[in-house]
Amino acid sequence: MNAATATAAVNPASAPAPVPGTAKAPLLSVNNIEVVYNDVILVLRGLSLEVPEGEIVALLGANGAGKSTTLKAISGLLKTEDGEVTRGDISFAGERINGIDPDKIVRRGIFQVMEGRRIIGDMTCQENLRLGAFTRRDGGVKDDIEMVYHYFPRLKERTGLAGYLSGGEQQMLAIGRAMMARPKLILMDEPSMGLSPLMVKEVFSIIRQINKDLGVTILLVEQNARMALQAATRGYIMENGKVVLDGTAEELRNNEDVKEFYLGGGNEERKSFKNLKSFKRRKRWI
Amino acid sequence: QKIPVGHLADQSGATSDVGVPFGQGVADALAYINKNGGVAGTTMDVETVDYGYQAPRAISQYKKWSSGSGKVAAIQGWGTADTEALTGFVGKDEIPYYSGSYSGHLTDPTGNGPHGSKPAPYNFFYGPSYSDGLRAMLMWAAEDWKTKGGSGKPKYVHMGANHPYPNAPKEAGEQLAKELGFDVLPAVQFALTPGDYTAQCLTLKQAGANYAYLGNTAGSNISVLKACQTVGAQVQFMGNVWGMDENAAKAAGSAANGVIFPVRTAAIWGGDAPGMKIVKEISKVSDAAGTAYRPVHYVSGICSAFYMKEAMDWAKQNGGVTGPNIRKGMYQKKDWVPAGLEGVCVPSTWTETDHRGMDKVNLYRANVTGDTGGSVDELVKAGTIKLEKIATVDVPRKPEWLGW
Amino acid sequence: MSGAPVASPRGYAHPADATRAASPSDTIFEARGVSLRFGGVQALTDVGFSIRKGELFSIIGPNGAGKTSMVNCISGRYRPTDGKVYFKGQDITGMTPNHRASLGIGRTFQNLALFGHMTVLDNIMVGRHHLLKNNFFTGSLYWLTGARKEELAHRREVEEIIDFLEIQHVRKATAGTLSYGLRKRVELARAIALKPDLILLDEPMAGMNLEEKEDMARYIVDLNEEFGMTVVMIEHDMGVVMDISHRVIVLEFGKKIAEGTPEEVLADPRVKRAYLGEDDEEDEAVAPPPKQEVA
Amino acid sequence: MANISLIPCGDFKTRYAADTTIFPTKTSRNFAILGVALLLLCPAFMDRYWLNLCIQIGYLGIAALGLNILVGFTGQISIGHAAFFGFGAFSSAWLSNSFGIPVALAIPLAGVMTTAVGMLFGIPAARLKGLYLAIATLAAQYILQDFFSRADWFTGGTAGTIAEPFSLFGYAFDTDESFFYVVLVYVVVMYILATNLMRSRDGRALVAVRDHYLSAEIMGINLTKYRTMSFGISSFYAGIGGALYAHYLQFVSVEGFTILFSIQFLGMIIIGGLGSIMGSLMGTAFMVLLPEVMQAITTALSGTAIDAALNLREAIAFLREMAIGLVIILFLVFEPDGLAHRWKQIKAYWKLYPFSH
Amino acid sequence: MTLLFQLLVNGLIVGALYGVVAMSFVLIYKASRIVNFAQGEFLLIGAWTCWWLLTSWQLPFWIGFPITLAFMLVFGIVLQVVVLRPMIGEPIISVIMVTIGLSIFFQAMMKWMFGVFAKPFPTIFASPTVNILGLDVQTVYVMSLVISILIMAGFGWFFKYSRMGLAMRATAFDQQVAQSLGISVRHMFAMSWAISAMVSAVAGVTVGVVNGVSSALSFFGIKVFPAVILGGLDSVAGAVLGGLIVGVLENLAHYLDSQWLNWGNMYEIAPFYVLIVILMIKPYGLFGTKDIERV
Ligand SMILES: Nc1ncnc2c1ncn2[C@@H]1O[C@H](COP(=O)(O)OP(=O)(O)OP(=O)(O)O)[C@@H](O)[C@H]1O
Ligand SMILES: Nc1ncnc2c1ncn2[C@@H]1O[C@H](COP(=O)(O)OP(=O)(O)OP(=O)(O)O)[C@@H](O)[C@H]1O
Ligand SMILES: CC(C)C[C@H](N)C(=O)O
Ligand SMILES: [Mg+2]
Ligand SMILES: [Mg+2]
Repeated sequence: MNAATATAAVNPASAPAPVPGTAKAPLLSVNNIEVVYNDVILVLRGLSLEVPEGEIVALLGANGAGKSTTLKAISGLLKTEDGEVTRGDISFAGERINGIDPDKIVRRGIFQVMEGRRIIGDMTCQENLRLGAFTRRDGGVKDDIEMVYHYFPRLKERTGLAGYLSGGEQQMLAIGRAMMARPKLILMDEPSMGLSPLMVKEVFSIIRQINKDLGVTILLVEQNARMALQAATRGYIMENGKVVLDGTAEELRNNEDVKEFYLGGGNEERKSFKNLKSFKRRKRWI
Repeated sequence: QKIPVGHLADQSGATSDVGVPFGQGVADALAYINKNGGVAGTTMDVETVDYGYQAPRAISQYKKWSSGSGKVAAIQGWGTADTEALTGFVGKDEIPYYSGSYSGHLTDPTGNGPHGSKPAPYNFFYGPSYSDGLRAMLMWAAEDWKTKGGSGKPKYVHMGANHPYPNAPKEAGEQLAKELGFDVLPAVQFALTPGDYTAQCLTLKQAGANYAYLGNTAGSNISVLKACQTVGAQVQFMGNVWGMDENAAKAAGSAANGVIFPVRTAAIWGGDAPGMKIVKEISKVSDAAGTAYRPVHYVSGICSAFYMKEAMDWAKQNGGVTGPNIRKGMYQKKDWVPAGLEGVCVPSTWTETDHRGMDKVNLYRANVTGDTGGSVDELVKAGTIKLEKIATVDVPRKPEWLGW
Repeated sequence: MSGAPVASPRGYAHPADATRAASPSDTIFEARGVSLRFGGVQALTDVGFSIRKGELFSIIGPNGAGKTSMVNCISGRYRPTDGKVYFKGQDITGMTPNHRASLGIGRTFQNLALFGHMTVLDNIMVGRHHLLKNNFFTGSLYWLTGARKEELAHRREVEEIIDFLEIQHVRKATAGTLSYGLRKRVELARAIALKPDLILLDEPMAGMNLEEKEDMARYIVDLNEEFGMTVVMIEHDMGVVMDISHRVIVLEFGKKIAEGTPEEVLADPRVKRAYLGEDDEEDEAVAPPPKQEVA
Repeated sequence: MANISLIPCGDFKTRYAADTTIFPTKTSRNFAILGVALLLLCPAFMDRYWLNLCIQIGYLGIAALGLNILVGFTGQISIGHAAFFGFGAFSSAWLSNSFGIPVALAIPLAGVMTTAVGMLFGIPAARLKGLYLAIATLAAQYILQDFFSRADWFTGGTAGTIAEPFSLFGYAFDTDESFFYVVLVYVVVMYILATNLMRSRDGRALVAVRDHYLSAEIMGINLTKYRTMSFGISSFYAGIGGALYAHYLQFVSVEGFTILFSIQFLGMIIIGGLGSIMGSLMGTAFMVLLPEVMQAITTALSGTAIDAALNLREAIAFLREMAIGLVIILFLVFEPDGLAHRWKQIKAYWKLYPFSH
Repeated sequence: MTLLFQLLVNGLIVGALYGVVAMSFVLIYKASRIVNFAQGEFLLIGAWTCWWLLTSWQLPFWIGFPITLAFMLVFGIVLQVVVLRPMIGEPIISVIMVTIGLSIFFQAMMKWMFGVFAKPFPTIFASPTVNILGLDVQTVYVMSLVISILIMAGFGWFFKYSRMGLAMRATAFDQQVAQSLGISVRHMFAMSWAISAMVSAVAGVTVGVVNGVSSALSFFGIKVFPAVILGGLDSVAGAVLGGLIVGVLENLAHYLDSQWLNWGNMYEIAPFYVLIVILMIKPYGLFGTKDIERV
C-alpha cells in the first residue's frame, strides 16, 4: 500500500462527501464545522461527516483528535464546557441544530453516551435507567428497564448506589440508559471502554440489535477499530480536528494504513506488544 | 467661604429605623440654619452621607472629610462602631464629632475618669448617656416599686445582646440597682435581630423579674415585648433612647403598652413649647406640607445640630470656625439651650473635663390602646399611641460615674 | 483465531523465569486471605497471591470481579475486612494511603483522577511530594532556604519523565482539558514520578487505539525492564496482557480462579467461560498471534 | 477552567529556573517592580481618603489572600474568616498592651496566635467536606465572636480595646501617609510568600487536595495534615491583616467582626478569582471601591436635575445599595470566573494581537 | 420543671419554623448545589407582600396568604430566569456570590419600598394564642407547623418517586449529565427556586405575624444554617428535624444557662458547639447522603 492510494480516499476537508449508495438525505450531517474552546483553543477545523438513517457509522481517530468534541458539538453539550461551534452547521433530520440547548436536542431524538460513563452516582441503577427515559412519555418504561436488565443481568443484582459500581458495570449502565431513551440517533463515545472481552462482544451485539431491531441510527466513536468497523456500515477517520479518510467499513478495513494503525498489522498476523521498540512511524495521510 | 460639615447617617443599614429620623432631623436642621443666616452669616457646606452602618465606609468617608483643603470643621456622626473607631482620629485631627452613640465612656474627655477609658476630647452627644438614662429609670423604678406598694426587694434584670451598645450601661446599671435595693438577676441575652425570645420571657416570668432593661434597638426589643406578652410575663420594661419610639410602639402594638424609656428632648412632636415653632419650620425643609409626624429621634437630631451650630457661632466670633474653637464653644455656657429651641432641647452643660451634657433625664411611657394598623400620624392623632411624660429624674454628675 | 496460547517469543532472559523459584525475600508484595465487603456486596473473598520483585503482574477478570477493589486494597484506599497485605515483608494492612506512597507504591486510576485544574507539570510534580523536603515555611521563603534548588532538581527529573512519555507538548496545559488518552498518560507520568517500587496500573489502555496501546505497552515494558519497577496491571485487552505480563491472576466474583503465566491462564476453561467467552469462531478480543519479531 | 498559558513568541526558556519564575517574562517583572515603585510615591500625591482606601485594600487584601488559600487553593469554604481577622486584631493589641511587645513584633506574633486558633477550628476539616465544613466555620465565627465579648482580659470585653500605633526605632507610623508604607511592605511580603508557597511542595499539595483529595492521598499527601495546615496558613494571613487593621485604627471592638464581614471576604475572593493570588488583591479592591464609587455617583447625582426630577432624596441611599448588589450580580454574570480570569484573557488578547484566535 | 417543659415545647414549635426555612434552603441546594444567601430576603419579600395585601388591599388573610404564595412562586421563576439562568454551568461558588448580591439588592429594595420601620401585621386569628401543653403559643406558629408537615411529606415523596424529583436530583449531581439526558436544567432550577421562594414565604409570614415585619427578619436566613447542616444538607426530612433540634437546643441551653450556669448567651452559642460535636460524629449530618468516594 502506498501513499497515493491512501490519499485517493481522502476527501477535501471543506466539502462534505456525498455518501455513495444513499440517495435520501442523511439523518445527521455535519458541515465543515469549526470548534473553539475558551475562545482560543481551536480543536475542530472544518470537520464534515454524514450519518445516513438506519446505519451505524464509526468515527475513529487518535487520542485528542477531537472525536469527543465532535459528538459534543452535535449533542450541544459543548456549551457546558466553554466550547463553541464557530463555523459551519449541523443538521439533523433536515433541521439545523447547532446552538440549540442540549436538552432540546435530546427531545429531538439525539442521545449521547458520554465518555467516562457519567452515571449519576448517588442514585440506584433503576433510578438512573428511569432518568434515561426522562424525555419519554409513553408507558413502556418499566418494560424497557426489564429489557436492559435482560441484556445486562449484572445490573439487576446491584441494588446499591450506582456510584459504587465497578467501572465496567457503570459502562453497562450508561449504555442501558441510552437504550431507555429510545432516541433516533445515539452518539456513543467509546462504549467498550473498560469492558471485559466477553462484555465487549456483548455490547457490540447489543449495538447491532439496537440498530436493527429498534431502528436506531448510531454514530460510534470507538478505539476498538476492529469491532467498530465490523459493526459499522461506514467509517470516518480523523486526525487533528479533520476527517482524513472515509469510506464504507469494507473499504476502511482493507486500507493498509487503517490496518497498520488501527487494526494491528497490515498483514494477517499481529505484532507482539512486547517487542515493539520505540520508533515513530509516519502516518501517510498527513 | 463656607464651613464644611460632615454628616454620617444610617439611612439604609441595620439601624436605619432610628437612623432615618435622626439623620433627617440633623439634615433638616442644618439646611434650616443655612437658610436662616447660617453660622453668624456664613453658610455651612453640609455633606450628608449614608454609610449603611458599615464602619469601614464611615472611616473612608471620615478620611475624605479630614484631609485636604476641604477639611470639615465638625461632624455629625452616628453608630457605636464607627464612633468608637473614629474617636482616636477625631481627637488627633481635632474635629468635634457629635454622634448618636451615647456610651458612657465617650463623656470622659480626658480619660482620667475612675473607669479609665481612653480620652475622647472631641466626642460630643446630645442626650443622656446610656448609663445615665438607665440610672434615671432605675431611680424611677425604685420609687415606682414603693408607690405600687410592692413587697420585698424588686428584681431587676439587664437584657440585651452581648454587644458594646447594649452592654455599655450594664455594669453601671447593675451597680446602681444594687445600691437602690434591687435584687439584681443574672443578665439575659437576646440577639440584636428579631427572633423568637419566648425562652427569655419564660425565664423572666419564672424568676419573677419586676423591672427589665431592654438594651437593644427597636427591632429585637419588639420581639421580646411580644413574646413576653404572649407568655404572660408581668414585667415593667425599660427601654433605651434608641430602643423605643413611636414606630416601635406601633410595631409592638399592645405589647409596648407601659414601656418606660428616656426621651432626650424636653418636648416631643406636637408638644407645647416655645421652641416648637422652629422645630415645625425645620420639619418643613423635608416636608413642605408640614403634615408629617416626627418621632422623638427627629427632634433630638435637631438639638444635636443646633448645639453644634451655636458652638460654631462662638468659634466664629473667637478666632474662626476650627475644630478646637468649636470645642471651646461648647464649653462657654452652662445649662444652655440653643437660641430658639427653648423648651425643646434640655438645658445642657459640657466642660473641658466632663462631657455629660445632661443631668436631667425625661422619662416617658408608651401608652398603646387598641389596634395599631395605620400610619403613625393617624395613630398618634387618634391617641392610640401616646407618649406620656411620667417623670424628670435628676442624674447628678457624680465624679465616680464619669466615663461610665 | 483461537484463544489458544502460543508461546510468546522473548528475546532476552525473562526476569520472572529467573525468580519463579526464588526465595520469599524476593517477594515484594503479598496478599493473604484478603476479603472485602461493602454492606451486602462481597467484593473480594479470601484472595491470596504474591508478586515478585521485578515482575509484570496482571490481574484480569470480568467486570465487577473485584480487580479495582484489590488494587485499592494494595494502595490503601480500602482496608480489607479480612486478611492482610504485605509490602516488602512489612504488614501494611492498617497503613494510610499516603504512608504507603512514601514506602514506594504508586498507582493510576480506572476513572481518571488527575488534578483537573493544575497544569500537567504540576500534576507530575505532586507525584514527587514524598521525595521533596521543603515545606510551607521553607517553601514560602523559596530563595532563602534552598527550596528553589530542590524544586529545580526535581523538575529536571520530572522533565525526564515527560520526555519518556512524550507529553512535552502538553506540559503547561491544564490537565482537565486534555483528551482522555492524554490524561491517562499524564496519570502514568504522575505515578512514575513517585519513584515507586511497585506501580499499580488500573486499565492503562482503556480508551486508546491500537497505536496508542502499542506506545503504552512499550512504556510499561520499559518501566518494568529499564526502571526496574514491579508492575501490577489490570487490563481487558488480552493481547496486551498475554504479550507483556509475566504472570496473571484471574478474579471472578471476588474469588481468585486462576493464576499462572498468561498462557496457562488463558488455557484454563474456567477463564474462557467467565471472561473470554466460549465461542471461538471469530475472536476479536484476543487478536491473532503475534508475528515473530526480534527486538 | 482552562488555563491559558501563553508566552510571547521568541521567549524561549533555556533553563528550568527561568521557567519557574514568578513573572513569566522580563517585561512583566519590570512592570511589577515599576508598579511597586510608583506605589511608594503614592503618599506624596494622594490625599488621606485615597490612602485610607489603599490601606484598607492592603490589610483586607492580606486577609483575603489567606481566605483564598483556604477556599480557592484548598477548596474548603470558610464563612468565619472575619472572626480570625478579629482574633489577629485583638491578639496584636493584647500583646502590645499587656506585655509591652513592640507593635512591629506583635503583628507577626498575632499572626502566629491566630494560626494556632485557626488550626484548632480547622480540626473538623479533617472529617468534614464542602458545606458541612463551611457551617462548622460558621460556628467558629459565632463562637469566637462570643469569646471576644466575654474575654475581658484579652479583648476588653464588649467595650473594646485600644491598640498602639505601629512604630519602628522610635518613629511612630500613625498617619495614613506613614502607615501606608507599613501596609505596603506587608502586602508585598505576604503576597510574595504566598506566591512562593504555591509553587513549592506544600502549595501544590493544597491544590491537589482541592482538585482530587482521594488521589492526592494516594500520591502521598496526608490529607488531615494539609487540610488543617490550610486553615493555619489562612488564619495566619487573617491574623496579620487583622493586626494591621488594629494598629491602623488603634482601636478594636468586637462589633467589627460579624458574619457579614466574613461573607464580604468571600465576596472579595470570588470576585477576584478563586485560586488566584493577585485576584485576591483585585477582588479586595473591587469590594472596597465599589461602595465608594457608588457613593461618588450618588453624591454627584444629588442636587442635580435628575435627582429633582425623580425626587430621589432618601431613595438615593437605597438605590445606591441596590446598585451595589446589582453590580456584583452583573459582574458575575459576565465574568463568573473573577477578575483574575478576565485579566488573563486581556493579557492573552494583547499577546496574540492581532490574531485573537 | 414546668419551665423546662414549657421551654421544650417552645423549642419544638419554633424549631418547626426553622425547619420550614431550612427546607426551602435544602430545596435549592438539592437541585443545584447552590447555597442561597438570599434566603432571608425571600422571607422578607414574602412577609412584606402578604403585609401589603392585608393592609393596603384590606384582603382577608385566607385570600391574601395564598396570593402571596402564588406571587412568590412567580417571583422565584422570574428571579431564576432573569438572574440565575445566565449562570447555569458556571462555577457554583460564583452563583453563591450572586445570591449574596441578590441579598444586598433585595434588602435595600425592601427598605426602599416598605420603609425602614418595623410594621405590625393586622390581627389574623380570632384568638391570637392557643394553649399547647400549658404554654401559650401564637396561633400562627401552629399554622406554620401544620403547613410545614404537609410540605415536608410532599417533598419526601417528590424526590423519592416523581420523575421531576429524580430529574432535580440528577441536575444537582451533574448538570452536564442531566442535560445529556434531556433534562432542562433551566426548568429544574426555576422549579426549585419557585418552590423555595414559596416555602420561605410561609416562614416569612409566620415570623412577620409574630414579630412584625422589618428588614432584620432576613437574619433568619443565616440562622437556619445549623439546622440545615444538622439534618444533612440534602434531606428534606433532615432539615425539619434539624430545625426541631436546633429549636430545642436553644431553649435547653437557655434553661441550663439561666437556671445554673449563668454564663450568658448560651441560647445563641450552644447550638453551634453541639453542631460541631454532632458533625465530628456524623460528618454528613443526621440524614445527609455520604459522598461517594470511589476511585
Ligand atoms: N474543555 C476543554 N477545554 C479546552 N480544550 C479542550 C477541552 N476539551 C477538549 N479539549 C481539547 O480538544 C482536543 C480534542 O479533545 P477530544 O476530547 O475531543 O479528543 P478525543 O478525540 O475524544 O480523544 P480521546 O480518544 O483521548 O478521547 C484535545 O486536544 C483537548 O485538549
Ligand atoms: N465502595 C464500594 N461500595 C460498595 N460496593 C463496592 C464498592 N467498591 C466496589 N464495590 C463493588 O464491588 C464489586 C467489585 O468492584 P471492582 O471495582 O473491584 O470491580 P472491577 O473488577 O474493577 O471491575 P471493572 O473491570 O468493571 O472495573 C462491584 O460489584 C462493585 O459494585
Ligand atoms: C442606633 C444606634 C445609634 C444605636 C447604637 N449606638 C449602635 O450603634 O448600635
Ligand atoms: Mg474522547
Ligand atoms: Mg475496575
